[in-house]
Amino acid sequence: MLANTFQKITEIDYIKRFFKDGMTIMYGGFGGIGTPPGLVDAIIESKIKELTLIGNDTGFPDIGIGKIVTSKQVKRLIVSHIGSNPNAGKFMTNGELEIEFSPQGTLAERIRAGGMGLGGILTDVGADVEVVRRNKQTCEVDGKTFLIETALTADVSIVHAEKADPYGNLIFSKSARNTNPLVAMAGKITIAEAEEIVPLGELDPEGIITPGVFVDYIIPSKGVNWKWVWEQK
Amino acid sequence: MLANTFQKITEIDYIKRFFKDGMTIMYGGFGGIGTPPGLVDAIIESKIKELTLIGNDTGFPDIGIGKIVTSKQVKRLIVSHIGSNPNAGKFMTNGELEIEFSPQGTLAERIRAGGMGLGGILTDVGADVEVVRRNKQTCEVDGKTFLIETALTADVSIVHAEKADPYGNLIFSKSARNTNPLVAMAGKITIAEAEEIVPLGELDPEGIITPGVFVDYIIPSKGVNWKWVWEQK
Amino acid sequence: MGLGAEIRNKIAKRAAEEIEHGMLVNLGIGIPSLVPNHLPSGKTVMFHAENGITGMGPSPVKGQEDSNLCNAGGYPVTLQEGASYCDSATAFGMIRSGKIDITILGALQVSGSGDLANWIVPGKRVPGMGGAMDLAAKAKKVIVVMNHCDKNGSSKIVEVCTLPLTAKSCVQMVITEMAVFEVTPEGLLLSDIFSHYSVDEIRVRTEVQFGISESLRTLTY
Amino acid sequence: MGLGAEIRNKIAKRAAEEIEHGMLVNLGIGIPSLVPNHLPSGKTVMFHAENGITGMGPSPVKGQEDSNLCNAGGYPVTLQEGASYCDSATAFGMIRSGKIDITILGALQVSGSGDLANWIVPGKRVPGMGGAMDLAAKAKKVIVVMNHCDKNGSSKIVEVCTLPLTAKSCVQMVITEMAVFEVTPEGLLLSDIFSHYSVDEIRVRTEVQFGISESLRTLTY
Repeated sequence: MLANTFQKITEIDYIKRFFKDGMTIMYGGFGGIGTPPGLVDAIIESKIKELTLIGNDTGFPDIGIGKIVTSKQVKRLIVSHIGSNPNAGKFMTNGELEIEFSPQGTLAERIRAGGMGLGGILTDVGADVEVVRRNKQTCEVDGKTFLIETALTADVSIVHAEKADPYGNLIFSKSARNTNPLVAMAGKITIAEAEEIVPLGELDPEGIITPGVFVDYIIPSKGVNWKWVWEQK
Repeated sequence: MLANTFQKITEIDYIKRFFKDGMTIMYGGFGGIGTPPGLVDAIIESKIKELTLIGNDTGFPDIGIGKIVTSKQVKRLIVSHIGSNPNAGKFMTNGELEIEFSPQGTLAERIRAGGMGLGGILTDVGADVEVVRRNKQTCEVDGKTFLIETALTADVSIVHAEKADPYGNLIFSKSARNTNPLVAMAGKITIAEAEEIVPLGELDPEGIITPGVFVDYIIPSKGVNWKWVWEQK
Repeated sequence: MGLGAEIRNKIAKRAAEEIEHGMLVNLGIGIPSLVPNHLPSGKTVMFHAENGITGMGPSPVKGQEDSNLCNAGGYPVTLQEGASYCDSATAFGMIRSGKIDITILGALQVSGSGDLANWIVPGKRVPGMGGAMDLAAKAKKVIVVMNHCDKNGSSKIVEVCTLPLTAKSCVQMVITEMAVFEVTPEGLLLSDIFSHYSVDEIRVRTEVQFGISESLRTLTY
Repeated sequence: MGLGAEIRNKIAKRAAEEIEHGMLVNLGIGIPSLVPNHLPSGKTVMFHAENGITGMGPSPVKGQEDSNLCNAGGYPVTLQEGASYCDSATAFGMIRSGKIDITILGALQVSGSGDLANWIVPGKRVPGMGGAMDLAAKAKKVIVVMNHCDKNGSSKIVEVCTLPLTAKSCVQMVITEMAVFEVTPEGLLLSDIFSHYSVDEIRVRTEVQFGISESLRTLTY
């Protein structure tokens, strides 16, 4: 029996109390890989609506965060692309969904900045592109113009880990790491869905990617329950 | 015989060609721990002068980067404190040394920003403290005032790794990691002094802290050649 | 609209010639993904993926896929020796700080001064820019591989991009099924010509005036 | 100027009472470093170091020191179960994003509104702020432990700090060898008194007016 020393290990049913209409949810994952399947389903089952979602992309219609887009619970998205989820494009076109696009690297840094307690970052990516520049503040450093890209945080962050320990220390699996360590830092409440929960002290201190202090709750995962695009005929 | 697939593994003597009067050198380390001893000595032996050094602190008079301060090769420092190196304080007081102090977390982010190709970061740490605010640009985000803290880069970055592979992938030892991964990213040329150089493929891809793309040269280390404060009677 | 496999591979083969030993390379989807097949053995090249892989290897054999080891497009890959994982912020830090030696991308339009439009067809396809702007603006060398003309037969090499830009003055080389152009301060320079085409044919099909390299090469593969 | 070991330990013991199970705590040098000795067993507390340790344990036994495992002051430490290493940027990210539940620091002066001066004596000692500003401004709770008076006998609890500030309105609690004060919106509130002192003595030695808690406690240890 695993010691729940920090009272962070819990069940999906307990987590549902944090899901509320109109809230902002940030999610780990890149094309659905690294998005927590059990937490996605819990959000769908909770039927909360008018959500703002923040993450790299909208996955696929039946994969990853895409399932929540498909279920029409989302009012607003802050993402870098929606190319793999036609539903997101359709809802945007018919006015059901508002989308703010951020260049992928800028988005990653905005999320990290939120997690690291910064107000934002300066970048020149997109500084001369209208759809990125919009009405953002700019500043000059050494004669060069930079966009002021503001930090992003969320009411709840959801991430998918390979292993967690009772303090919430996380490691990820291969490229499923992607945005997860960033998203894990940027939630007012961060919930990690873990494929395995191991005793305190079992994870190598050198190899921990997300220090447990950033994680508030840990739930055991039942694994991915969708078929990947490359598995479909 | 280790395959030098990327021609990055070399010797101190080769590295000395990059050392020039008036250059900016960024160094890893925190209180001397994690500062590369062989590269510090090489800089002293090269007798280059009028250096700008950027790093967390100035070590101790005979430990870490402090040895280069003691040898009066430095014109300017960007650091968060000099408390453990009385020579730095003395040279500052008598006007030989110009020092820009940055709050420690701000300095770490400025170095990271340099390495990550950002123009800078927004933080409110020190925004109401004159010595930090100085004449820096500020901006308002959501009604809050942030300092615009600009990115730092260097002509040469020097770091101390536990292990390197021929691509320059690095891992560090325990708390000697400290600023090394940040500094490794921020050098136009980055030189890693490694306690051990292992064949390509031997480091766990999940555990690599500094991807080799940030490292230009790797030199074998002969280890720390100073006595730590706690070892001295 | 699409090019046949043989032609696509010719374009990829020409692009592969630009890659030198030890480089870090980011490949877009489509023709760029064919490039690794054309690298000579002996060259060690590290492939970069925006989701956080440095040192991506080829697709795994069927049945050996790992759903947690995928490229930025979401398809299974393998690892090269010396590979490492990082988070997406660091992967884009590599891009912004100029560590990507070459990125090879598709395009909708390229201008004579190297402006790139490859992310949006307004009113039609609004997928978001993903990592295209970061890569186009920040890679040391941007190589565009594309059809010479669009499906209506209009040149995709244009005086001024009419589609929204991905980044200004970022493209250094354009490789099509007809020819290879370098983007120089004086404008486009025809450097290579695929053997089935003539310079005159290329002039007819190219909206932009171009110079001809003194060492113009005919590609016979 | 300094306090004896017994008194320093009393102050540390009182500070330790503020620490709850599961908290992340950052300790300054001096008296704060004595705090862990006074935590009851059963409380699991994670100690944070600015150089990149979450879960720092006590000093190793002599001869077992590892020069690569040191606290932010450069002295050997050990690891707790559940510890992890990170770079300094992440260590300070934890601080800025409010993950430090309590920081316990020394001070040169504290004002009645919780302003803190602890990093510089102009013209005398200019060591640089290190991580003091980050911690003072961003920890959820800042506890100052210090001598009640300076070596000249002047109160270190002052109306207005005359030394340069580390951060404004950041201190929530001040523990000295005489008493414990909470910093409230209405000003200082005396919450505890060490048993050798009287409220009157404390008034005489404290530059700032203070209220007295309804549940004023006498500390007999």
